[in-house]
Parts: sequence; C-alpha cells; structure tokens
Amino acid sequence: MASSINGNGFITTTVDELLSWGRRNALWPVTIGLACCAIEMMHAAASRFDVDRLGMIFRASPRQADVLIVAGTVVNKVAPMLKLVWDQMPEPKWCISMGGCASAGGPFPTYATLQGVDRIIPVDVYIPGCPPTPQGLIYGLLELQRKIREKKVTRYEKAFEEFKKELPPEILTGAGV
Amino acid sequence: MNDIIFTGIVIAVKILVVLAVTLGLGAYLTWYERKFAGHLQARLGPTVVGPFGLLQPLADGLKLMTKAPLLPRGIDTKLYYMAIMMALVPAIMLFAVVPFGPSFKILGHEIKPIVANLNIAILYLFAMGSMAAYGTLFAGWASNSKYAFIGSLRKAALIVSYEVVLGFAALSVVLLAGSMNVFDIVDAQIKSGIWYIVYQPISFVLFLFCLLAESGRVPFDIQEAEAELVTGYNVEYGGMKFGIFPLAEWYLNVLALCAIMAVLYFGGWSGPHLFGPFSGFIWFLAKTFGLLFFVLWVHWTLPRYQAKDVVEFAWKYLLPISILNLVGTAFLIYFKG
Amino acid sequence: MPWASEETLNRIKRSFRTVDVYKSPHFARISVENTHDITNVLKHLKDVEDFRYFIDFHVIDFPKEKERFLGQYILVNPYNFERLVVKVWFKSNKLPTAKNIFAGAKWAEREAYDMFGVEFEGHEDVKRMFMWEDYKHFPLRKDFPLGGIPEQRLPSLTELIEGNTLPPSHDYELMHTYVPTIQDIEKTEKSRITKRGQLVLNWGPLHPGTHGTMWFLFDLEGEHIIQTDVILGQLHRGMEKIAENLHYFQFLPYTDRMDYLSAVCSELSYVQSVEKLANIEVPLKAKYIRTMFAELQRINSHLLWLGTGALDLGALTVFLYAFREREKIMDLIEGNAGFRLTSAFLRIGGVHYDLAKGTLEVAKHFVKDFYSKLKEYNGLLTRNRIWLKRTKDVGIITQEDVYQYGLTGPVARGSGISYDMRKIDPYAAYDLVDFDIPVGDVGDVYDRYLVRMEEMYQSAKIVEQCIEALEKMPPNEPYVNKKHPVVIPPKEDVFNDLEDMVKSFRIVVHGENIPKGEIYSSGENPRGELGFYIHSIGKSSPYRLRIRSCSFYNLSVFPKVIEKHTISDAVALLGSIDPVVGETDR
Amino acid sequence: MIKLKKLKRNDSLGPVETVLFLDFIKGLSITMKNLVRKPITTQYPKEKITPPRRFRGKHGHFVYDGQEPPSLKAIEGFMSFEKGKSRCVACYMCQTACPMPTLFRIEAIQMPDGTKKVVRFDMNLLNCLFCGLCVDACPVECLTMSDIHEMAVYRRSQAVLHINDMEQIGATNAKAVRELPDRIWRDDKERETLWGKVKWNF
Repeated sequence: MASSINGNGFITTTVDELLSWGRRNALWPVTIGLACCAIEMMHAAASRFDVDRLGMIFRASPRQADVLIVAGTVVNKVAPMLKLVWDQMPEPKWCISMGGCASAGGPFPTYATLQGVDRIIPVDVYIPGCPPTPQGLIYGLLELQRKIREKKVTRYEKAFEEFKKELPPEILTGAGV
Repeated sequence: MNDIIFTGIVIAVKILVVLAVTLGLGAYLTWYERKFAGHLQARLGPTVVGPFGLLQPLADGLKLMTKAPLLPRGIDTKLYYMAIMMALVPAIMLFAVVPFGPSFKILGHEIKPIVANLNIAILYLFAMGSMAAYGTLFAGWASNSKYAFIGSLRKAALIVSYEVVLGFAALSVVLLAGSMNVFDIVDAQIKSGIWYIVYQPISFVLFLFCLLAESGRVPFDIQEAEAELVTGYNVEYGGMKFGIFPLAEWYLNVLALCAIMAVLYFGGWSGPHLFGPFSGFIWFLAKTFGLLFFVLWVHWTLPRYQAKDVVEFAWKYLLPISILNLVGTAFLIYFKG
Repeated sequence: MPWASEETLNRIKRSFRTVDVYKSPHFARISVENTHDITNVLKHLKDVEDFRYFIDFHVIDFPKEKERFLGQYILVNPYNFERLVVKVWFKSNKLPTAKNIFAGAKWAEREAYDMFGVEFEGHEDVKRMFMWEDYKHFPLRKDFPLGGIPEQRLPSLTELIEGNTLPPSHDYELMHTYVPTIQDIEKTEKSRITKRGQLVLNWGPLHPGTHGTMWFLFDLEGEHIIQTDVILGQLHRGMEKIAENLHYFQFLPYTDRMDYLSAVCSELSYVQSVEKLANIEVPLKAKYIRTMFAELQRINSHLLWLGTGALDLGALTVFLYAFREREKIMDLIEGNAGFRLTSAFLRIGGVHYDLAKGTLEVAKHFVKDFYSKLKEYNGLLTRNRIWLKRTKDVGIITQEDVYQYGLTGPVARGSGISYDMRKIDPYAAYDLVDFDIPVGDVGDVYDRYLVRMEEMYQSAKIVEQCIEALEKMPPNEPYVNKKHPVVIPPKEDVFNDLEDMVKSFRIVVHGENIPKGEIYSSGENPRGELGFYIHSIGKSSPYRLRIRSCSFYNLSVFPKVIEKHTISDAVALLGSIDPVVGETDR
Repeated sequence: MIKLKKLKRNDSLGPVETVLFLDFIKGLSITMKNLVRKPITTQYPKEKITPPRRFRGKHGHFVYDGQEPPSLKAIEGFMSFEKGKSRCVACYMCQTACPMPTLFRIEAIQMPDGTKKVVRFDMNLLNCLFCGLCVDACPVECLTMSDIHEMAVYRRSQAVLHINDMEQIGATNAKAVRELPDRIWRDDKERETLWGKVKWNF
C-alpha cells in the first residue's frame, strides 16, 4: 500500500473517481467514545473545529456509518464488542485509530489493555498523540480522504480472506474475528 | 376527446413536476438544515464540498447509494423492505393535495397547480398522515432489534394520539371555510381578506404541535432519541435504505404539512401582486419556507419530552383544548350566521 | 479534614478492648485484632459514634505476612467531620461482609474480590467487577506482573494485510494477553441479571448515551425498569497497578488520564497527598496558580456535564454553546501547561511553569463574559417546561443514601449535605479565597442541575479572586519549592547549577524516597471526593496506591434509584450523576 | 462553620408563562441571538490555530551549534559531536524519567578516539504520553518538543521517530519555537475568531 499511497500507476475511471469523491466527502463516523480522546473528538465536532464543514456528521448506529474512529484506550474486555461494531458496519468502511492507546496500547502496557486496536481491526490511519488535538484529528481525517482518493476503495475483507488461511487459528478465535 | 388527452397530459406533467421538485427539494433541505443548524450553533455547516457546500447532498446521496447492501441477521426481509416504501410513499402522496398557487389558463383550459383537486383534501391529509405510522412500525418490527422495536412502538403511540388532535384542529378551519377543498379554503380567506390564523390562533398552535410530532421533530422526537435508543426505529437500516427515512419523515413530511399549514392559516398564495404573474406561487413558497424555518428553529432549541409525557400531553391537554376550540368555533359560526 | 480526635479514639478503645488505636496529625486509625469483631465495630462506629458516612473500602496485599490481606475502611463522621481508618486483617482470605451496614461496601467488596481474590462471608453476589467472569488471575496481587501473562499470538492485522512480517517498531510484542471472545462477554452478561420483566435491554457499552463505555442491563416492563445492573470495567486499565511500578513523579501524568475531564483537579489531589506524605511546603504563588487552574478545570468539567446532559435530554444546541466556553478554557490551559486536555501542569512541590505572559488578562476576559454565558444557559434550560418535566422529582437521592453509598460532590450537595473538601480541609489556596457551597434540598435531578450551575458561578468568583492575588504578586516569586530534597528543580536551574543537576539526576534515577508511612488525603473534584491512600515503605514508588474514585461510588447508587423509572429517566439520572468511566474503572 | 447557600428552586411556571409559552419564546430568542452572531469556526485546512510556545508536540533534538548550556560544555570533550548533528550525550535520562521507558531505543558506540557517539535514538510516538518528563530530565537541553501536532500516519512503523528526523525538527520547528516570547498564545489573529479582542497589559 505504501507505494500506492505515493499515488503512481493508477488509472481510475471517471466513475470510480466520482464514487470516491462521494465517499470521501461524506465520511460519517460512528458516535463511539472510549476514553480521553473521545473528548477531543467531541471538540472536533463542536463549533470551533467543525467537521460538519467536511461533510462529516456523527451517526450513532454503525449500520449508517463509514468510519470507525477508535477514540481512546481499548481494553481487552471491550475489544470483542468493538469488533462487533466494526462487523456491523457496511462496506466500504474505514478505521481511524485515534491516539496512542488505540494505536499501540499507549502508556498502558498492562494486563488489561489491548496493545493496539489493529490487532482486532485493520486500521487505515494512526494518529499519535495523547490525546491528539482536534486539528490533529481533522488532519488524520484529511489523510484518510487522501488515501481514499488515491487507492480508490479499500476492500479489507477480501484481502483479509487470503491472509486468514495463513493465520494461526488462535488469532481468529482470539477476538471473535 | 382531445380534452381527455389534454387533461391526461396535464396531470402527468403535474405529477412529474411535483415528484421532481419534492425529491430534489427534500435532498436540498438536508443542506438547508445543516447550514441553519450550523449558524445557530456558531458553526458554519458544510462549506468544503462545492461552493457553500452546495454539493454536499450529492455526495451524501452517492455515498449512501453505493454502500454495500448489508442485511442484519434475523430480519423479516419482506417487511424490512416494505417499511421503506411505507415511509416514503405517504410522504410524497401528501403533496397531491398541496396547491402550489392560483389557477391559471393555458390554451383556454383552466389549470389548477395541484395534482388531485379533491373535495376531501383534508381527510386525505389525515389518511396519509396515519399511513406514515406503518412505515415506522414495520421498520421496528422487521429489523429484529430492541432499540428499533421500542422506537417504533413509541412512534405508533405518538401518531395515534396526535392524528386525533390534528383532525380537530383542522376541522375548526374547515368549519370556517365551509369546505374541505384547499382551493375553497384559500378563496374563502382571500374573499374575507383575513387569514384564519386570526380567527384560529389556538388551532394553529395545536396544528404546529401535531406537525412537530408527526414529523418526529424535537420536542417530540422520542422515536429516535439518540441518548436512549441509538437512532430509534431505523437503527438497523444502512445505506440508502436508511437515507429514505429522514428524507421522508424529517423533510418531505414537514414540507408538505408546512404547505398545508400555509393554506389553512396563512391564506395560501394570497398576498400583494408584487412579482407579476408568479407572485401567487412566490408568496406560497415564502410562507411555506417561513413555517419550515420556524420548525427547524424550534427543533434546534428545545429539549425533548419523554415518551409517556408526549402521549399524556396529547390526550390530557391538546385533545380537550382542540375539542373546545372546535365547539366554540361552531357556536360562533352558528350564532353569527 | 480533621481526623478523629484523641478522645473519640479513646472512647472507642474503652468500648472495644481488642482494638488498638493510633493517631498522628495526618492520620487516625483503629485496627481490629479479631476479624470477627469487625461487624460489631462498624455497627458501633456507625450508630454510636456517628461515623455513618462510608468513604472507602480497600485491600492491601502483604505476601510476607502470615495473614496476607489487610482490609481498610475509611469512615467519616458527617456532623463534626472526623475521619477514621479502620484496619482489619483477613482471616484466611475471608472477611465478614459490611454491605448490610454500609450499602456502598457492596461494590467495593466486589472490586476487592476482583482485584485480590479475597472472599466476603454473607455477600451473595461476589462477582467480577472489572474483569470478565472467568478471568483466571487477580491482578493487584503483588505476585502478578504488570504486563499480565501473554497467552496468544495476536499480530497487527494491518501489518498482515500489508503482508510484512517484520515488527513495525522496536517495542512491538507479538504475544498478547488473553482477549476474551464474545462468548465470554455474553457469559458475564448472563451471570449478572435474571430476567423478570418483558425484555432485557443492553444499554451500552458502546452507546452514545452512556458517557463512555458503561454497560447497563435494564430489565424492562414496558418502558419501566424493574431491575438493573451495571457492568463496569470497559475502561479498566490497571491504574493502581501502574502506580505501584512507577516513581511518584512519574505517576502524575496518569492522574490526568483517570478523570480526563478534570485533569488539573486530579493532579492537585494526587500532588497534595504526596506533599503531605513527604511534608513539602508549597510556595504561595504555586498555591494560587493551582487553585485558579483547578477552578477553571471545574468550570470546564461542569460545562461538559451541561452539554452532554442537555444533549441526552434532547437540547442539541446547548452542547455546542457549552463547548464554545470549554474551548476558551482549553486555550488557557494549553497556553500555560502545554496541552489541552491531559495537562501535566502541576509538579510535586509546585507547578511546572510560571504563568505565561498574558494569562491573567485572558482569564479576566474569559470570566467577564462567562457570567453572561451562564445567563444564556439558564435562559435555555432552567425555566423551560420540558426541562422541568424531565428533571423535576426524577431520581431522588435521600440523605440516607448519600451516607450509605458514600456519595460525594454535587450529588451529595444536591441532597442537602454540605460535604466539600475545599471547606472541610482547605488544601491549595482555598482557605484564602471566599466562596460558598450551594446545597439543594429535594435531591432530584433538577437540584443537582441547580447545584452545578451555581458551582460554576462560584468557581468563576474564585478565579477572579485568584487573578487579583496573582496580579499583586511580584513576577519573580518562586513557583516551586526547590529547596526540598525530593522536589525536582526547574529546568533552567538544571543547566546552570551543578547541585540542581545532580539532584535532578538523583531523583529521576532513584526516585523520591518518601519516608515510611501511610496517608489518606483527598481533594474536591468536580465529581466528588477524589482520595489517594498511599502506603509507603520508604521505597521510590508507593507500595500501595489506592484511588478513592468519586464516580465509582456515585454510580453505585444508580441501580437503587432507577427502579420503577423509565429509560428516559435513566438518561436524565445518569447525566445528573455524571460519572467518568476513566475514573470509575481506573 | 461552612458558608452554605440554600438554592431557591422556583420550579413551576405561572399561568401566564404557561399559556403564552414565554419559556419557549425566551429560549428561541437566545438561539436567534446566536444565529446572528459571528461563527467561531476556524476553517482548519485553510486557516490553522498554531499551538502556543509551551505546546508539547513531536519531539526533536537540538543540534550542536555552539549555543549549548554550561552543563554540556562540561562534558563536551568526551563526545564526538558534529556541527548540525544531534547534541545527545546518550545519558539515558529521558528513558529513565519516562513512565513508558520501552518507547525509547538509544544506542551509542565508542569511537576509536575514545569518545562516545550516538548512533540510534528511536522514539515510538504511539506509546508516548506527551507528558514532557523526558524533556525536563534532559540535562544538556538536547531533547525538546516542537509545536508539530499533525502526526497522522498510515503505518505503525511511520510513527517511530528516528534521530535524523529529530535533528531536522530540532533545527527548524523547535528552534523557531524556542525563540518565541513566552506568551499564552502567539497567533492573536486566529484566536480572535473565538475570543474577540483581548485587552493586553503589555
């Protein structure tokens, strides 16, 4: 993917371009806050940095959302539920892991914390910071838009199927993948 | 013979025009509301997608339509899809009895800018209004989710109680006009030169409440109270399947009822002839959108009643008031001739 | 807070021969030799001595001792504000339950079981509090590693999809602790509640209405809740375990992340308890700065409560108006501390920086138009008939509940109990500023709403006074007590002064070696009394650091109050209790 | 003993208020007032809010450029520094002070002439608290924090800071930030959209 992000060697038809235009300009995140980062996410949605400008409105139901912003520490106990939410979102869907805790366990290398949400959900954009400022979050969202523009639509499930074969079973059973 | 053909053509044209206008308008009302809410909340609302974010509805539509169809487990598929139709169709059919302006002449034929000039327009209005309840009910039942179920039940209770009030509220206007035909109602107001809101302020307020309730606006949006039931009855609907519901309920429904309200209380298209031949239409639209503005303004200001209070409010206060109002009107008319 | 006086202790001693009592300026405890007396002792303390305000119960683990676990109750006499710690050793990991004496002990004992595996005779549902049902270990025991026990390979899926097998970073671990499956979670859920009504509604954990990741099980009869249970631990990160593995100054950033809405207040509570333990004097300027920022933070937190609470009750716009003011306070904190939300601003012995240039002007500007904003919020909500309908006489909490469950903060004050740490034992500069404590009388949601609105007003007044005081001070006043041996000197001194450099080396490498001893000290957070019990054995890191969480105990009354109410009332009640998950779960 | 303030709750509407919906009208007027007010939004990609001087952003290394503090002058001799390269002395104080020590990976080698050279200084920003303890602990004013807060990346590996990135940051952003006056914020113009005019006393 790294090469494709550099955006060379792509012939996108106008239809694809149109679709990706629609998709990247109507990214609806799920209203799910886990910890500190959720507050900054709310600030990003509030009046000063108003993500509604970019056409993002927060939907409470995962069925109606496109982006899962994992805002905050994901502990082992909540991981399967989060995975469930991710599975309930219809394709095409993207995942932003906001803040250190969600990305790599952050400052909590403890018995209870999941060391990075990307161990149960494939992540598109990582945002370091503890928590990232609203501007940092919006920058991440813009990065996601860029990614969508450059590599059209991400189809994780397909790519994932191939790797499922090679994965040892305990991973698949691990978080109810 | 060619009369019939002509009428047929005219009706077809009317239907097409109304469909196009309402659906397009419905989509753009989302943009209107987002902008309005934004500025009300010291924000900007959509700005990036297109000039003033004008392309936002297109982007949303594209996105919603191209979402992968994803059916939840354990749903009742037939009802699941029927619910969408049941929500959309009545909302559009409401526009059949909306007169968009005064009648005019083309090649000697008088044309009324209304799809179906019924004599029982008001009754038809109630009918369609209560039809909308089924969409919600089906959605809640079919989607096999507790939130959706509770939401739909709330909505059903709400519709049932507010339909009655709506009926009595509108009837008092019908009494004044002496007809259920929208054209007659407007003409009566134009003749008397006084809008019925002057005679019927109470029934206007009642009608407003019913409008808010029927279209699930704050303070009556109990069926999709986000903090309680995630998004209420449409929680299991994704993609365009979801997109239909707010379009029908929040926008088309509100728009149609606002138009009817303009007819009933604000004398439809009556107004000084400032804009030449089109002034009637322009006045009508102005009034409709004025009312719409007010509805949105209320929506973004007030808190939300809770379910049992809403129903209680309807049966204990609104209904008696509306009946009294109706009886009072009847007496006045009877004695003053 | 004045601790229990000599004569109180002696009276207790006289009525119970077997207890031995101990008193020091910062501590007063009685320890019960015979485990089976504890019930009588607690009954006596509650009924005769009026120690009826249950504050906390926690456990300390001494693997070396012959009885391994030591339980500690912290009680308060709400009439003359005396605090008392009751110590009792478990007998073969068993202790008679206290939940019939203090209802708040119910959850505390469940937590103790979850963390230490100790048992309570007579407590019927000793279940896991934070971890899931069949979790094997007891994390807070001394022999359990901080990082847990890696059991399964759990690679990063992103890396897999990219198809690269190299570790993405130098500290990337492939092995991971056991992540429960959805079945485990369902098992936990089943074990909590036996269905009596029509349907059991899962409210949360990932739900817009449940501030964060709380998980409520509502057993519904129509819209009415006939029984409910709360499943916590969806944000349990093992703060207390972390604290045992870090130096005192290193734990400070973590206190921000506990109650992330009131970072500075949490820091203040922690820092001042450590200062009491190591008796560090704090310069006056630091005191005022601390007070000012704590109060700004209080306004900040209450504003978020207002916004989300109004959002839950459907008033969508108040949320954004509240956040407009929050942004201003965020600017103030960011400009001084360097970070918006988790501002590690305070330091042990003072504050990190002196005030940035222009802070006072900006703060003045903020306070000046904050009053008008408060009027706006009032105009939108206070007299609104819908708001009244939703909040009036909903979720009434009686004074007895407050004592029983150990509720503190606005929740207690809403029920008319004037329990406020800022007055009872003034910690930063609260004895130098003038403010008064609002109390309600009914104890319903509306009262708590009024109390918080009034508190915002009072806090604004405190901020004004602090601004005046700070303006009077000369600019080069010390803002950190760098004379004290365990205080890290400010940065510029480290570069220029060799002694300070050596000192900072020493503290950073070996940690502050706080003398042996124990302390319980608490501060008034926006949510209530946030207390830190620190047990030091003279090492560089605390042997046991117990966080007395206010949200945890405030929430524990929820299942009792919500019965026979509707779901909508549950939203209102939860909003008025205003818990923060980061703190309930630690 | 405690100064109490009994709240007076007038929690029932009068008949006039009830009939004329005065409470609603009041709320509506307030929202209308805000409708005509100027929005406070900062249109992020177009106009930015620059963090203040004390902001704790991406880490950087101040380079060896002859402005070292006296503490470094003392041990300069034992290090093999180059102009424009990091002035880290590999004392591991940052790692020691960090609550999350594993995020550092510092390696130094012995040069033939007996001096010490830092060859590796990695920081995994995904595990960083941005608490600034490492910066406080650095005895030679090498490790610092810049005002860079836009750090989104596509891969975990891209979130690891290497020494050359840090040198580059230290030479540009962090240096520029250090030159700034210690004010509460530096961009009065951007802040005005939210704050309006603030009256300064200097």
